[in-house]
Amino acid sequence: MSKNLDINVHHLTRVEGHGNIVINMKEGRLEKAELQIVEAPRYFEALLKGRSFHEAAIITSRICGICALGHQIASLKATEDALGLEVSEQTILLRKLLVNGATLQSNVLHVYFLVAPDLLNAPSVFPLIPTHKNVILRALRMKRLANDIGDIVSGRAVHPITPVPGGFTHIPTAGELKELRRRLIEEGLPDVVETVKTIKSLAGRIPDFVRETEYISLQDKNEYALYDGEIFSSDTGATAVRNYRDITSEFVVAHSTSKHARHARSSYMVGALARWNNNHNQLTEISLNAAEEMGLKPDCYNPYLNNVAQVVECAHCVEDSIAIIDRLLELGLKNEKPNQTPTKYGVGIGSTEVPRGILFHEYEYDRKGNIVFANCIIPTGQNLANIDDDMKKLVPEIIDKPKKDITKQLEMLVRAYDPCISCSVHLLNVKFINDSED
Amino acid sequence: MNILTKHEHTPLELYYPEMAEITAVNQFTELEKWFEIKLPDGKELGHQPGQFALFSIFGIGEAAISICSAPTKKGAFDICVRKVGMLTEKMHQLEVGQKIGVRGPFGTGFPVNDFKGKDILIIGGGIGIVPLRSLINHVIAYREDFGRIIILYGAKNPDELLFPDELENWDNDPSIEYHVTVDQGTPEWQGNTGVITTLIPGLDLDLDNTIAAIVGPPIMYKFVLMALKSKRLPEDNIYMSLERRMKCGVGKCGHCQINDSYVCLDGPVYQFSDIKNLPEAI
Amino acid sequence: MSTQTAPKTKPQIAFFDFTSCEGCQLNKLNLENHLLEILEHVDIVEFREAMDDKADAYDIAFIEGSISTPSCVERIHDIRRRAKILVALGSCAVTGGINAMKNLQPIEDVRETVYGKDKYLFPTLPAMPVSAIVKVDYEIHGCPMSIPEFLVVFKALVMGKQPIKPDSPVCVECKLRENECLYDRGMVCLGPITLSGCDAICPSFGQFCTGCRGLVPDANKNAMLDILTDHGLSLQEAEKRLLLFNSYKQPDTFK
Amino acid sequence: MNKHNLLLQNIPDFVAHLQTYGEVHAPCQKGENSFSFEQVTDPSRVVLDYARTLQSIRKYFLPPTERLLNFSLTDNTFTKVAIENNHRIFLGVHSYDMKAVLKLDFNFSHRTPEINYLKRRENCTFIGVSYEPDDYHFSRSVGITVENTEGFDLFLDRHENGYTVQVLTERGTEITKDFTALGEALEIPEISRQFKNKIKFNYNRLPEVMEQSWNSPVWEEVAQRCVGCGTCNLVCPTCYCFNMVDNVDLKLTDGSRDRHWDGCLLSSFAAVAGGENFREKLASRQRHRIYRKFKYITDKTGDPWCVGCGRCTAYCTAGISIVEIVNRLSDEFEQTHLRKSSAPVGQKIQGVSL
Ligand SMILES: Cc1cc2nc3c(=O)[nH]c(=O)nc-3n(C[C@H](O)[C@H](O)[C@H](O)COP(=O)(O)OP(=O)(O)OC[C@H]3O[C@@H](n4cnc5c(N)ncnc54)[C@H](O)[C@@H]3O)c2cc1C
Ligand code: SF4
Ligand code: SF4
Ligand code: SF4
Repeated sequence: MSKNLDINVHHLTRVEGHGNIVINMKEGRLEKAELQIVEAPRYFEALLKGRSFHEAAIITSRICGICALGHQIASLKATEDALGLEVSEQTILLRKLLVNGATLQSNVLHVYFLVAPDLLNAPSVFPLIPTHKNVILRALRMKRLANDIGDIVSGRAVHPITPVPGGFTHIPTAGELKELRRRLIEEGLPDVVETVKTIKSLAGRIPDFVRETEYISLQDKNEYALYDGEIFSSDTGATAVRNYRDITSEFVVAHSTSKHARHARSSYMVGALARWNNNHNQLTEISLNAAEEMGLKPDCYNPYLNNVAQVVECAHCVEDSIAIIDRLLELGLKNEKPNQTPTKYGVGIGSTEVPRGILFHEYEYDRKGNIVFANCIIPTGQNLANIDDDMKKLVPEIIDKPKKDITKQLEMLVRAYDPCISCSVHLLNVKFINDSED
Repeated sequence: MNILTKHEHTPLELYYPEMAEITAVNQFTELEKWFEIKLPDGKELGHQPGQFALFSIFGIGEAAISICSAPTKKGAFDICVRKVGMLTEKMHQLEVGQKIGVRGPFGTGFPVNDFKGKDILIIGGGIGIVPLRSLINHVIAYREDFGRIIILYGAKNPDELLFPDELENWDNDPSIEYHVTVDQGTPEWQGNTGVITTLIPGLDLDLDNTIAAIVGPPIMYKFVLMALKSKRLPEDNIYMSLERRMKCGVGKCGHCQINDSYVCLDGPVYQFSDIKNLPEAI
Repeated sequence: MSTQTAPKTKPQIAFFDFTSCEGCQLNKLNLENHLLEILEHVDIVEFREAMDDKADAYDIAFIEGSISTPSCVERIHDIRRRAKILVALGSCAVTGGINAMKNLQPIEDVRETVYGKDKYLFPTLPAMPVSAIVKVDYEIHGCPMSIPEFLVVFKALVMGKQPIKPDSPVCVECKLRENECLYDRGMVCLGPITLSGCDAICPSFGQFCTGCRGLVPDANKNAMLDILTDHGLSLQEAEKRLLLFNSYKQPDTFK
Repeated sequence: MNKHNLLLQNIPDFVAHLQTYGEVHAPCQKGENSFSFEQVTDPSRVVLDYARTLQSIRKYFLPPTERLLNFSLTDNTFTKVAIENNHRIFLGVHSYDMKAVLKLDFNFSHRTPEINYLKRRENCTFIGVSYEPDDYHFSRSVGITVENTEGFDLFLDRHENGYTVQVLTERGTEITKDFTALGEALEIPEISRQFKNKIKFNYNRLPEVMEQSWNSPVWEEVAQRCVGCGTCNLVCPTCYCFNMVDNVDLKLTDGSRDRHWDGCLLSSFAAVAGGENFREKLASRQRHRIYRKFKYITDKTGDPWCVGCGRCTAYCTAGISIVEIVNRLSDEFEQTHLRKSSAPVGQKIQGVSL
């Protein structure tokens, strides 16, 4: 069968940042299937040069408003690693609480507002307001709860204020945390249960597509890794974070202002589905039940089900937040000052899981505490090659469908990854192959 | 001692407006609009010429506007508003029958009783004619109490002249000496052109018996005062009305202060001798 | 609704993003408690981040992000032509924000660091606020834009009145909240010359003001630098701190 | 006048006792190095030994933001706002802050008495406490001693193990009579408290100094260093300027007219529509601030409108000192006017020996 197909989705909607989907098929031969990243480059690593360690996280938080907290955490960990700053258990617990809040927020936003319209054949969430008012209200309530974790612990959810190298500039009160705990139990848990029901009812509309790939995430002996851990690959097993370059081995392609990454194969996947595949046995019972209910099974190779894994993580984040608050209250909140006295200077690496996958920051500091070198490796950048590979497999499989449907299914594929494009565009010091901006 | 009862005046709820009704509207120019306003139950505002009130539209705010009718007008009063910003723009959209909040009257007006028996020289530049109109209408209403009435009125161009019908009446009234000038004439304009100060040298004044009342933009005061000075009009005979930013109207918010004087209490009408030593006044 | 303040029809509004982190857009979606109320007053006709629809004309266009490539310039001109009112949203759009930090280094150097010998593949301009290219009617400052300020401007525009522009510094709001000044904790802070409207949120959470909202009109920068150096920063550090979010300079310095 | 003795260890009990008469508001730790008046729920948080609070108690009578009325846009009407006037006991007020309240009383009752302020002032009891002047206090230079009891119902004067309690009013008697832990007042020699910070001239000469200082170069010099942040206005216990704004809710149906503190140091304070700003220059705004403290009202009442709390100086990030400004002007005055007019030089010194 010979077929010609030309798809060009300019500035894909309902994703964060600017990307185009370009498919080119000539006489049945797929010449091009790529997600072009056309976001204006922002040169963050250059901006960081010469900046003091007080300012690094403030700047990197602006890489991305959606994963601001993740960038901040990775940045703080890199700085603390480089300067030898120890942090307290309270600091770690508060950071984990923030990571849960940010993950919950992002996953709810993505599943309800960006993906659900596809499943319900709507151009956006707005037409769904009159028809699905309760669902929307629930989504807003969950987002508010997640953002309130951010507001209370870090001052505000977008570009958090209080997390600084060595600790926090402000500690929430026990009263505020107790109130959060109450809401997590009284609103959060029931809303998660309802969300699972909603997704279950829509699960039949999620495209059936399978492509096995390498799944990379953090892994922590003690818990489902979101804040910390070693790098784990489904193909090759564990690697220490300091060897992250061996894993990400980035390369540049012409059609993207963001670089691509590959490890054991031509591409790998990071994000909720990778975490699920690698670490599902560390999830709590409620989360595992949720997964079962929605039909998500370990070693899942359907990238569209990344969204279902995100819902499973929502359950985990709510439950885990309750446990963290209990631990914080048990320890008793202390008005600690951040530890900002460097014990050394040099290179530091910080990594953490953000909703879209594993994130690395690496800084080198001079003896004045100013950055001389910076590198940030962002999840969406790592996923780009995988998305292209998915498209290459998917297009021939659905080539008989009308173009409109093919386009939609491709858009849904890209959205399933929840790509964070503005985030993925950071400067890189590598050679380009050809081509220019669109 | 109870702090509420030890004052010469009873403490008042100073910030609640009365809701008054717009009973007539007249668009004079593109920027200036005239309104007639009626308080509930036909109550009188009880103002003196030169006083002002604070007008409010909920959701937008308040602005100080001079009352431009004389107290002799009963049952209602007039204001004339220049559209310069947020509130004044909304005021321009008001129609007959709608309500507007009024607080006042506030400030010190012209001491018209002291003016009795004197010649009255009125000098108004631009929108300055608005507060002066209450004085003009007052002296016209009590014509026999006063000597000569001389009105000098200057505007940028003929289109910006306010109160057009009344200007004609003043012009036609043999008991009023009315002179008008525009900075820039039009082909149809037959009258004077030139700034308002050009009208002053030609005046023949009974210096000790003449009261000058001046209102205009800040820049005008300087030149008019110089012109009057060179005519040797005594400083005590000169009155002027000043405009400042104003929030409360009752001497509390501090915005309208000129050195140690509060425009909302001590002004807006000042005797020149009272402010000539205030470096911030003019 | 009152006859005196009611809008005649629902304004059609649109959101556009340029070079930015999209945090401001997200912050809008973080209006959870208000989102549905907002939607009662307006029709959102374009919002790429959240919907597929496109429109030809807008009563109010909200612009997020800096202008930093030739294609941005084209696009913003196009939006301006279609929009009755254009509002710049957030630091990137209002002042150039953190993006403009790249302007501090010679642009050729930056591009070379980034793309090496292929630097000419990716056309780039100094990062500019929207107002450097087209007329901006209103500005909502902050990184991210402050939600209370967004609501003030939004309500004013929907009511057809001009929003009041803040012109006092953050210290004013900090004092209204009776915060302990960070200088009294041995820290430094850009609150004294940074435009208010954020309710002094950073100092209230113990963190220094980064100047993200831009400077007050006629800011006395020399006095600010004196303050910073008196409190332990070197002049170079002080200047850098001041430039964190305020690197954009008028175009003639880019010749 | 009765005197008692109150031991340090009995203070929490004393606070608890006061709570039976009304809300107790007292200085508590705020932040790391600061204090602030707060309603006391836990008597152990009360700190009577403090230099100054971030804000004076004016915040209770003229709140930072205050709702003046509620309006409805639907029917273009408004409703009044109830003015709270709970019974409040202010414990641990310094003499200068009390004096500042008395000055605000004047501002809000003079010519057009304002019910909002005065009603809040109505049911208040004030308990003063002595303090040790720090580097910024200069109340003595404006005629207010540490032990000045004007305005207080009770006054607590510190000694080694506690406080001598002076009962000054009937109200003072009422709230102490059932407190059994008060002991007999001790015989303690009066301590003279040293102020390190002083204005050179006696305060009643300052209007005269100001009279001659309108064109002084000092204003421009201060303006060079000042960042115009308005802190000096906003922390001053005798500043009372405010702004009024209408706020509308998101339904666009209701709203409120609110007032909030403003400051004459801020750039648009005297700006009017159309672009005119009557005090456009920072130097002229600084001059206005100082004249408001030492000349304008002082000419009328004889009292300086600064109470020497030192807040504007302590909290100025630029380190601008009001005492320094006044002393610089005084020096200039001395050099250019006193010398020329050969006025008896001794006269100016009265204030200095304090
Ligand atoms: C005693 C007195 C009498 C006046 N009489 C008249 C009159 O008869 N007719 C007339 O058209 N105008 C008069 N004005 C001027 C009028 O008050 C201002 O033009 C008006 O306040 C502008 O309000 P706005 O909201 O439309 O302008 P905006 O430009 O929107 O005002 C911007 C801000 O500045 C403030 N502001 C600007 N100017 C003033 C001011 N003068 N007083 C208080 N706040 C100000 C406003 O409150 C607002 O917050 C008078 C002013 C005074 C002080
Ligand atoms: S903390 Fe910053 S914003 Fe607050 S008063 Fe101090 S300098 Fe101003
Ligand atoms: S506090 Fe200091 S810097 Fe701020 S306005 Fe006052 S004098 Fe100027
Ligand atoms: S002027 Fe300064 S020292 Fe005087 S009362 Fe005000 S804040 Fe205190």
